Parts: sequence; C-alpha cells; structure tokens
Amino acid sequence: MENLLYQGLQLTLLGMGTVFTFLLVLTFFTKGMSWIIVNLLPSGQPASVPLGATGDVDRQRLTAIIAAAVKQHKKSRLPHR
Amino acid sequence: MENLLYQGLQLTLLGMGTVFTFLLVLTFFTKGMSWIIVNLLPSGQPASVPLGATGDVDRQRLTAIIAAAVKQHKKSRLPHR
Amino acid sequence: MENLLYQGLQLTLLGMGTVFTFLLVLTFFTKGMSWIIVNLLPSGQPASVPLGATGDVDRQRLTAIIAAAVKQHKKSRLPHR
Amino acid sequence: MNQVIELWQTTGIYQIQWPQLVMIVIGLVLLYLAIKKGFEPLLLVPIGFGGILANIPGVDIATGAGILHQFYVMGIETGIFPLLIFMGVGALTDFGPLLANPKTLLLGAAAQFGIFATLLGALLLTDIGLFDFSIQQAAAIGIIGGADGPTAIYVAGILAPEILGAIAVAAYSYMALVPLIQPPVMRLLTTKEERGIVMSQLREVSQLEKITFPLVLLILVALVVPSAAPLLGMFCFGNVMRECGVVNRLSDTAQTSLINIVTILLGLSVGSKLQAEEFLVAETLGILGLGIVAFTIGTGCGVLMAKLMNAVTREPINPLIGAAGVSAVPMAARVANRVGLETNPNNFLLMHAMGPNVAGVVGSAIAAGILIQFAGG
Amino acid sequence: MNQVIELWQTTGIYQIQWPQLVMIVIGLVLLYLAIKKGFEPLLLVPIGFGGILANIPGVDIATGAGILHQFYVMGIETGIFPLLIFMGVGALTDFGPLLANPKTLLLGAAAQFGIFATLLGALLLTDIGLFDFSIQQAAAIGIIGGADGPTAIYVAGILAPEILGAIAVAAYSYMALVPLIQPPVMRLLTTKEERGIVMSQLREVSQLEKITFPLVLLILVALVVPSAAPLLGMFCFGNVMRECGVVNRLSDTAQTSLINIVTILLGLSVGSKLQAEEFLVAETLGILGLGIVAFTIGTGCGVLMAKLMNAVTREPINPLIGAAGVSAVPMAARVANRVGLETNPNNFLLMHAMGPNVAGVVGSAIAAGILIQFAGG
Amino acid sequence: MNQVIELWQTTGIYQIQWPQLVMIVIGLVLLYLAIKKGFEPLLLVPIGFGGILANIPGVDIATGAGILHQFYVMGIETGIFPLLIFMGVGALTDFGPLLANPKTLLLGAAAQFGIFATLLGALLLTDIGLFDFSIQQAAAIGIIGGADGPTAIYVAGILAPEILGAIAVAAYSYMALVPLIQPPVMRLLTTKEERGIVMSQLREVSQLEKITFPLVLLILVALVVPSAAPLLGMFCFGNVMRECGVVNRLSDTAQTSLINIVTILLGLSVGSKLQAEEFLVAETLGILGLGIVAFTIGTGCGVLMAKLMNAVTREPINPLIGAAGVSAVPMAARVANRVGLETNPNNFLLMHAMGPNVAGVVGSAIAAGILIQFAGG
Ligand code: NA
Ligand code: NA
Ligand code: NA
Repeated sequence: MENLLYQGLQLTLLGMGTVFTFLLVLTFFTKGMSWIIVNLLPSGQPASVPLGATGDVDRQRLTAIIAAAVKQHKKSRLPHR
Repeated sequence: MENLLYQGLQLTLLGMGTVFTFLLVLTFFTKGMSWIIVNLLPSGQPASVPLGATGDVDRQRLTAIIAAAVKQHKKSRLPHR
Repeated sequence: MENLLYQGLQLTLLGMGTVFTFLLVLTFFTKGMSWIIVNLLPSGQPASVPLGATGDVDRQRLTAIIAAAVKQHKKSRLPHR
Repeated sequence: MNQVIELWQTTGIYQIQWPQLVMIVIGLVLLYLAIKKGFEPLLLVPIGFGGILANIPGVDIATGAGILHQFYVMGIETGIFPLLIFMGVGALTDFGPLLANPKTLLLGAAAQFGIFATLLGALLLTDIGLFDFSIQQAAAIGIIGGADGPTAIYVAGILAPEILGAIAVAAYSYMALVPLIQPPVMRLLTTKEERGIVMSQLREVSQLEKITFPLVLLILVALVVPSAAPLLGMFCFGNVMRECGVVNRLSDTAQTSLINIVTILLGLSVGSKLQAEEFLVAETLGILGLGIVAFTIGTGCGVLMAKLMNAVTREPINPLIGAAGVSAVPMAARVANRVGLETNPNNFLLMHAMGPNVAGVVGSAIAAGILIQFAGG
Repeated sequence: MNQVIELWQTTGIYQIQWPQLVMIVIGLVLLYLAIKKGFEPLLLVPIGFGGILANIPGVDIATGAGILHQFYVMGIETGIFPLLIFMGVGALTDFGPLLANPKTLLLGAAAQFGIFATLLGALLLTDIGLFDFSIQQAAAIGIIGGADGPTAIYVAGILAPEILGAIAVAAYSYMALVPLIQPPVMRLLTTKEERGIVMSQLREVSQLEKITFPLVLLILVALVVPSAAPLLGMFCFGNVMRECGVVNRLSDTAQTSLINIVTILLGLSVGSKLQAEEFLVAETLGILGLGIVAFTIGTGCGVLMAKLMNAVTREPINPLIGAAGVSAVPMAARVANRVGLETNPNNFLLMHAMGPNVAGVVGSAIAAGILIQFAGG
Repeated sequence: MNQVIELWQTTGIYQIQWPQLVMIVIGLVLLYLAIKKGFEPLLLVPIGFGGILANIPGVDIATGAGILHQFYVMGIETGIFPLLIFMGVGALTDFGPLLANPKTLLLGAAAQFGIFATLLGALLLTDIGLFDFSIQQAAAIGIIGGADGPTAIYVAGILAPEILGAIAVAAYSYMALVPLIQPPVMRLLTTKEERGIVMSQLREVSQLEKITFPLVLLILVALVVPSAAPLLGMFCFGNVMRECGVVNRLSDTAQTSLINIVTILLGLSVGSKLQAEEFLVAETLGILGLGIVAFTIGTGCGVLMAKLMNAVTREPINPLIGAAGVSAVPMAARVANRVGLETNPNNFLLMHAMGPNVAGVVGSAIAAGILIQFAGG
C-alpha cells in the first residue's frame, strides 16, 4: 500500500510537472506566434474596419433568410412513422 | 396444430388483458397525477397569460432569423466532392 | 509483364466500350423518356407560369422564417459539456 | 472475345431472373404510390428504392458486404434504428389532448384487439393448412394491426426477420390507406346521431403535467411490462426531452436531423428485405391479406369501445374517435375528424381524436412487449 | 393459470429489487436537478433517464443486446463519443481571450493540481483501508477535478469503466454546482483589494492568430505529450474548422447536429453505467466525496497561482479569474465575473476569465494524457 | 529519475522520426492550400489534419484502436462513407441541364479515357521497371482521372487500400487545380472560332422528367453494369429524394447534416492513410504524376469528342464544354464558362457545361464498376 501512495506521488510530480512545462512552453510559443503574426505579417493585423465585415454579414443574412425559409418549409412535413 | 391455436388464444388473453389492465391503471395514475399537479402544486396551473409566452417567442424569432441567416450562409458553400 | 500491359489494354477496351455504350443507350432512353413525358403526358409540360411557383415559395418563406427562428432559438443554448 | 462474353455474362440482362424483374416493378410501384399518391412517402420512397436495389443481380447490395445489408445488420438486427425513430416520434408527440381526457387511453387499448385477432387469423390459416406460419411469425404479422411502423419493424426484426419486408410494406401501405379502410367500418358501426356527438372542449394542460406524464408512464412500464421498456423507454425519453424545456437543442435534433438520418437508413434496410426469393412467396399475400383484417378489426374495436364507454360513463364520447385508437398517427385522427365533419360540419374532432391516437401507440408498444416476451421463446 | 403466474413473474413488481428502486429514484432526482434546477441538463437529462432505463428489471437495456449497452460499447469503449464531443467543443471554443493574454495559460495549469490531489486522496483512503481503489481508479477519480465532462468520461472509459457512472455523475453535478462550490474558496483566499483588481482591456486578436494557435498547440502536443493527442487533436481539429472560415458547413454541423446526436447517445451510454450493482456501492460515496475535494483544491490552486503571478509579473491579474482555470466552461468564468462584481460593480471579468477557463480544458487534457500513459499499464 | 527518463521516452521529440516530421509538414501544407488557397477545403482540411494526427508517434490514432483507424474501418473498408457522400451528392445534383441536352452525355463518356490512359500509364511504368504497380493499383490510380472524390475513395478502398491516401490527395488536389490544369489543354485543342461558338438556349425541363430520369438511369445500370449499382444506386436515390418533392426533409438532411457528418469522418479516415510508412514512398510520386496525366488526357478527350460531335451532328456544341466531362463538379464547368468568356464576353457556357459535368460523374461511376468487376479478382 505504501507502494501505491508512492506511485501516486510520482504520478503527481510527473503530471503537474508536465502540465506546467507544457503550458509554460505553450505560453512562450503563443506569444512568439502572435508577435510574428502581428509584427511581420500584414494579414495578421485585426481588421481596422470591422463594421465592413458586419455589413457583409448583413447582406449574407438576407440571402440566408430566404434559403432558411425554403429549407424550413421542406422540414415542416408529415411526422415520420 | 391444435396446440398452436390454443397458444394463440392464450397469447390473446394475456395480451389484451395486459394492454387493458395497463392502460386502465395508467388512466387512474394520469388522473391522479393531474389532480395533484393542478390542485396541490402552484406551478401546475397553466399560464394565465399565454400571450406573454408568445411575445417572448416573437423576440426570439428576431434574434434567430439573424442567426439562421448567418448559419444558412455558411451552408451555401461548395458542394462536397 | 507483357501480360499485365495486355490485361490493361483489354480493360481499357472493355471499359471505354461499356462507358460509351452505356451513355449512348442512356442518351436514347433519356430522349425517349423526355419525348413521352412532354408529348404524351399532360403533367410533363413545364409550368407555364413559373412565377406562381415562386409566389408559393415566397409564402413558404414567411412561414419558414418564423419556424427557423424558433428552431434557431432552441439551438442557442448552453454549450455541451 | 472471351472477355466480351465474360462482360456480357456480368450484365444484368444476362443474369436477371423473372422474380427480380417483378420485384423491381413492385419497387417502382411503391415509389409511384409514395410520390404520386402520397402513400407515407418518408418511408415508402426509401423502402421502394431499397427494394429495387435489393433485386439487382450479380452485385452485393442487400447481401454479403453490400451497403443495404450492412445497414440492416447494424440497425434492424440490433433494434437501434426503430428505437431511435421511436425516440424521435416521442419528441414529436404532444400528449396534451390525452392528458386533458385520460379515459381515451382505453380506446387505444381496445383497438389493439386487431393485433391479436390477426395473430389468431394467421394461426387459423396455418391450422387449415393454407400457410405455415410459426407462432413468432403470426405475432409479427399481428403487430401490423398496431398501425405503427417502428413498432412493427422492431417486433418483426426480433421475432420473424424473414418476413420483415412484407410486414413493413403492409404496415406502411395500410397506414397510408387508412382514409380508405377506416370510414366504411366507422359508418357501419355507428348511427348518424352517434357520429354527431359533440364533445366538451378539452382543458388546457400545464407543462408540469406534460413533463411528469412520460415519467409516470415509464415507471408503470418498468413495474408492469418491462419487455415493452425498450420501445416505450425511448419514446418517453424523446417526450421528456421535448417537454422539459431545458434540452431543446437535443429535442430539436431528435426531431429533425437524427430522425431523418435514421429514417433514410431504416427505409433502405427494410428495402433490403424485399429480395425476390424472400418476398415473392405465397406467405406475402397472406400477410397482406391479414394486415388489412388487422386494421379493420382494430378500427371496429376502437369504435365499439367508445360506444361501450358511452353506455357506462357520463361525459359523452363521439365513437368516431375510437377509430383513431389504432394509431397510424396522425392519419387516423384526421380521418375521424373528417368523418365527423360529414355529419356535423361544425364538430371538429381532431384534438379529441389525438388522445386515442397516441394512446394507440402506447397500447401497441405494450402488446409488442407481451408478444416479444411470450411468443419470443 | 400457469400463464398468469408466468405473466406475474415477468412484471417489474415481481422482479424488482430494492437497489434498483433506489436507483430509479436517483434517476428521477437527477432529472429533477437537471430540469428544475438547471444542473447541466444537456447531459444530466440523458444520464438520469438512462439510469432509470438501466435499472428496469427483467429486460436487456443496459446489458447484453440492450440498446444502451450497444451505445456504450460502440461509443464509450471505443472512445468515439467523448472524442466527437471534444471536437464539437473545439468548434464551439473561442481562443481569442486566451490569445490576448497568453500568460493566463498558467492559471489553467495550476488548477489541475485538484486532479492530482484527489488522486492522492483516493490512494490515501485506500492506504487507511477505508476503500480499495486501484491506481487506475484513483486516476480516473482524480480527473473529476478536470471539471470537463468528455475528458472525464474518456479517461474513465479507458482506466476504470466500472466506476464510470459515478465519475460522470460527479463531474457533471459538481460542474453544475460550481456557483456554490467556488465562491467561498475564492473569498477565503483573496482580500477585498485583490478581488477588486481591474485588468487592462484585452487586445483584439486577428483571425490568423486564431487559425494558427490550434496548430501550434497540436504540434506541441505531438512533440511533448502524444498520449494527450487523441483528445487535444480532436479539440484542435474542431477549432481549426471553426476559425479557418472555409469549412463553415462542417464547423456548423460539428457544433449542432453532430454534437447533439452524440450528446444524446453519450448521455444514455453513461446512464447505462448507473446499474444498481455497480453504482450502489460504498465506493460511489467515496468518489462523490473526493470529487468535491477535487473541485475545491483546483479552485484554490488557480486563485493562489494568480496571486503568485501578481507577485512576479508586472501586469496585474485579478486572482478571481484563477478559479476559472478548473474549466467547467463557461460556468466557472461566469462565477469569477459575478464574484468580481460583488466587490466592484463596474469590473467585468468575464472575458478575462475565459482565458484561464479554456486553458483549464487544455491543462486537464494534458493531465489526462499523462494519467492514461503512466497509470494505464 | 527512472520515471523522468521514462517520461522523456514517451515524448514525441524522443520518438519522432524524420518521415513523420515530413508528413506533419505535408499535412500543414495541405491545410495551407485548403485554407489560404481554397483547395477543396471541405475535404482537404479534414484530410490534412487527419494526416498530421496519423503521424504523431507513440500513440494509437490512425492505428490499432485509434479513433481515425476506427473511422477508416467502419466507413471506408465497408464503403459506407463514400456511398453516403454519393447519396448526398445525388441530392445536390440538378440533372436539368443534362436533360435539356442529353447528347452531352457522350462528352462525359469521352472524358473517361483519362482513367484508362492513366491505368495503361501505370502499367507501362511497371513494365519499364520504374514502379511495381499491380493491375488493381493501376486501376485505382486511373480512377483519379474520374475527378470525383467519393468514386476514387470507394474504388481505392476496394482495389488498393494501401495507396488510398495518395490517391485521395491526388484526386482532391487536382480537382482544386482544375482552373490551372485545364485551360492550356482547352486552348491547345481548339481554335478561337470554336471557343466562340454560341449554343442555343436550353429548354425548361419538367419535374416529371427530373423524377423519372434517375429511375431510368438506375434501371439501365441494373441491366447493363450491375457492378456500378452501389455507387449509382445511392446517387440516384439521393436524386429521387431531391426531385420527388414529397420527402424534402430527408433530402434536406442528406444534403446538409448527413453529408457534413460523413465528410468530417471520411476526411479524417482518409487522413489516417497518410502515415509516413505508407505515404512517403516512391509510388506516391508516381501516383501524383500519373494523376495529372489523367486529368490532362480526360480534358483533352472531352474537348476532342465535342469537336467530333460538331462534325457529325447539326446543333453546334462549344468544344470547351467537353472539358467539363471530366466531372470535378462544379469547378470544371466554371472553367469552361470562364475560358469561353475570354473569347466572347457575352457567351455564358455555365449551364451548357453542367450537362457534361454531371455526365462525367455517371461516366466515371460506370468505369469504376467495370474496374471493380474486372480488375478486382
Ligand atoms: Na397502435
Ligand atoms: Na480542467
Ligand atoms: Na468523371
């Protein structure tokens, strides 16, 4: 039984060690990735006029409402028996 | 063969007996359940202003149309090949 | 190896022969089918007032938008965890 | 040259046999009925199409490693497809009208006599030597009278898979034919006065009752007829999802994409049982004949039960709604409504008929449990 | 007469045993908590209902060829259901807040100590002879502290399927109870000043970062903890589909019909493990007790880690968001936000808490990989 | 300490081998092409991602009990995934343009010569000792020229699963590259006058014709090439559901959630075949090389066939639409339209090109049937 507890402690050390190491490394890689994207790649900068995108979505919505309507109609049939 | 018909009659008696007993018992339990809910529990009474609920649905509809539109747009892509 | 190439040639002949024969026969059957439907069956003629159909779809759309909205609302719940 | 002969021998023209051609025509007829006549198209289009595929010679589709056979093995032999459909049907079912008038449950009980009368009929035909149905087959044929597709397929898949094709085709066809089969029986057994009976308006039912009812039903099934628990358990699960109001995204999926996907696969699987060697046998005619007997007797018993209840209880019941007890949801309820309107154009029976209609689903699932338990051995 | 006795012997009333009745009541209680109290209804409705079905006597539902057992075999034993859910969760996850403040990843690391403390607790209880948990069982119990349903089910399905039911019930129940469990711990470990810390607004994150991040995460997992790759691989796949913008119809399906279908089947499968003989054992009480310890310790460690980081780094972190590191997405982040508002009604921490919240998902998946690798033998 | 070494030995960094790293990079490149360049993203995102997962060392993902391997076994080995996709494609296909001008079916026939020329090429490369393709492998490579994903995967899964990964990657990549591959061939084989041919407007096609056509096609397949019946049967089934108008909820599901779910699973399954040991072999280069030959020859034959038909029949055909006969729906039709507009900005060929485009799907399914039948032994 002593053995089992000892195994558990080992597992805890390994586990927490790995979790911390992994997420620490991930933190650095994430920061590096963001730095590269934001500073070196032009496409990395967030859109300066997000309103444009919204407008685009609005147009899509209109198209989609019609499509959704047709689709929905197709569904409103007899129940499956 | 006589035996088979006899088996069938037994099955019919058992079956119809069970079906009737079950649904009769269910009738009583259902009545009891409804009586308890309607008379003893406050939440058991049907909403007195169902219009309110409808209004709520209406508001949901507006939100949903937009969502449905965006969703639908996502679908209207290339066919799968 | 000679054998393999020979097999390949046979396969090509069989394959292209079948593909052509099949699609040629299908062409004739399709023409026949269309001729029968258009000339012999009254229901075979395309709707003379396709606008009517569109109008019908429009009405469906209205019904469907509401349905889509309700449906969409149902979806916008908590994430699955 | 050899190769050309070999090619010729692989064609369907060379390999096809008359029975297969006949079955392909039957498949086309089913498609015609489904598409042009509106016969339960959601099932008969996949079944009919699957039936055609199952009779193409020289290729494994409904046999061996063929896709329809794989669907059959994974979904019908295991019972998964009909049970998932039943869950979806539960999610589509509103028990409100039943809860507003619980005694209509008894109409759903009476109409199940169609099941057992047909079972007896099948055994009688065996007794007189016309057919040779086993007790399992007779039970599976009887369940056609349950007028409920997934129940029939579930029971036939367990008791008599060899005649599942004929049973499913009979069940769905007669469900589609309910507007033709039922009215004569209904008119025969009722007077004009009875058909004109106006029923008192149904009370409104609270959400709490609707959530609690499937749980009460489930517990009763567990305590009384456990063998019906797979069917009614999935049904009640679907209904709880529908009514509880907190898992709408699950309920919605159970009612749409999930039931649609399973319907496609189930229909094709059933179609795989329309192979000529299994379907083009005398027994199929017997099954089709017995099936219509089942619907007729079920309808009659439902109507007579309503008349009996009128003799005993105070609040009047229009006996037409008894016919809806066979299930065939929602067709039979609509038929009751229509026949009622013939007599009194202001007497709308639809909601009243929905009670016995869904009660019929419960009733035939109970009967299915008994049959599986006692005829299954 | 014989037949009537036989019929009586097939009823549930005759066959049911006390433990099964107790489990049916527990199933009803779970449904009550899910429906009335809003306890993770998307999972607890199917689990509770499945638990009732699993305890109906005399019929195969959660055993043998029963449908729930089939679902279990096809989806949990294979790991397919939790992994598909994880894919859907990936498609539902926005890494934006995490990318805007990557150091919150460390909060998601600290909170995983709840997992290992609980593992140690389970082994200690075994050591003192109160229970008899194997190392696999202890690991599976610990993962409750990951506060992530699919991860817990995936790990328990591999390491200790015999206690999967209790683990899943504990995990989802405590996730639902996060608003009750966490705040006292959070208040105990922080001063009023700390709880009032205002964090600087998060920068906007570009789409390219959002597409690249799951790939970076995947590559790191592949290089460092391959045993976590099934879980995090499916998670990152879902997230790439979400963010890449060119497969929206797939991402949409992964987020709706697919995850809904799998949730129904997963819930029923988990319910099949609530059979009385497996669930009504002393170990279940131990598991439930240890589970709440796991949540408490995880919450505390997240908060303490935030305080430690405040001591070391410049930009201030409100320690409340450390509690969100346990995962329980999005409940724990909302709790952090609410407790923050108690102190400063203008201090909205929700978006700041979403970072550690999703980091907690990653952290517990890594821990799961380690446990499967080293406790799995 | 031992444990730390053991931990180190479980890392990917320790276990990974160069070929796996290369394959991970190839997976990333596929993702880049899919996301940034729009290369058939619906398939190449899952395939590329699956390819990365398949090359993570030290964990079962694409092998043993790994989830991708399970998907492969349940969906590709059985043929279920490509056939369900084909059903969905059938439900998405409008045969209207083909029915308005049935002789364009022959263009879809001619373009299939790409398949057989490539098959011969593969055998020639074997003959000269450069590669060692079996007749089954050569046939599977040839089917890349069918320019149809599910057909290629279905055939490769049956005839040569060991090269399925390369074949699928080639098929989808070249389908994405159609706008680059086809125009030079089209321009080379046509004069400016030919490219400017204006075609007469297509007549309107009735619904009855659209319902009847897939049934006529199915019956012909059953009678002539039964070995193509699984593919074309599912295709026609989807199309009947689409056109019949009475099962719209099934057709809708087949076109959306069902095809999306299967696409995700199919893509990951195909990705599981991108394991380094199977993919990083010289044969893959041969397959990629032969694939582009297949597309080129198919395009050329389609164009030449159109010119031949112009010489024989009265109503003029713009030879550019012959190139659409390779399939690659709808990309190849769009390419024909665009090249036509270069010559005459008012000559819209899109609808005219849709006829041969869908005919190409039928043609390559017929060719697939023949290959499975005669190269399968
Ligand atoms: Na019934
Ligand atoms: Na966690
Ligand atoms: Na093609």
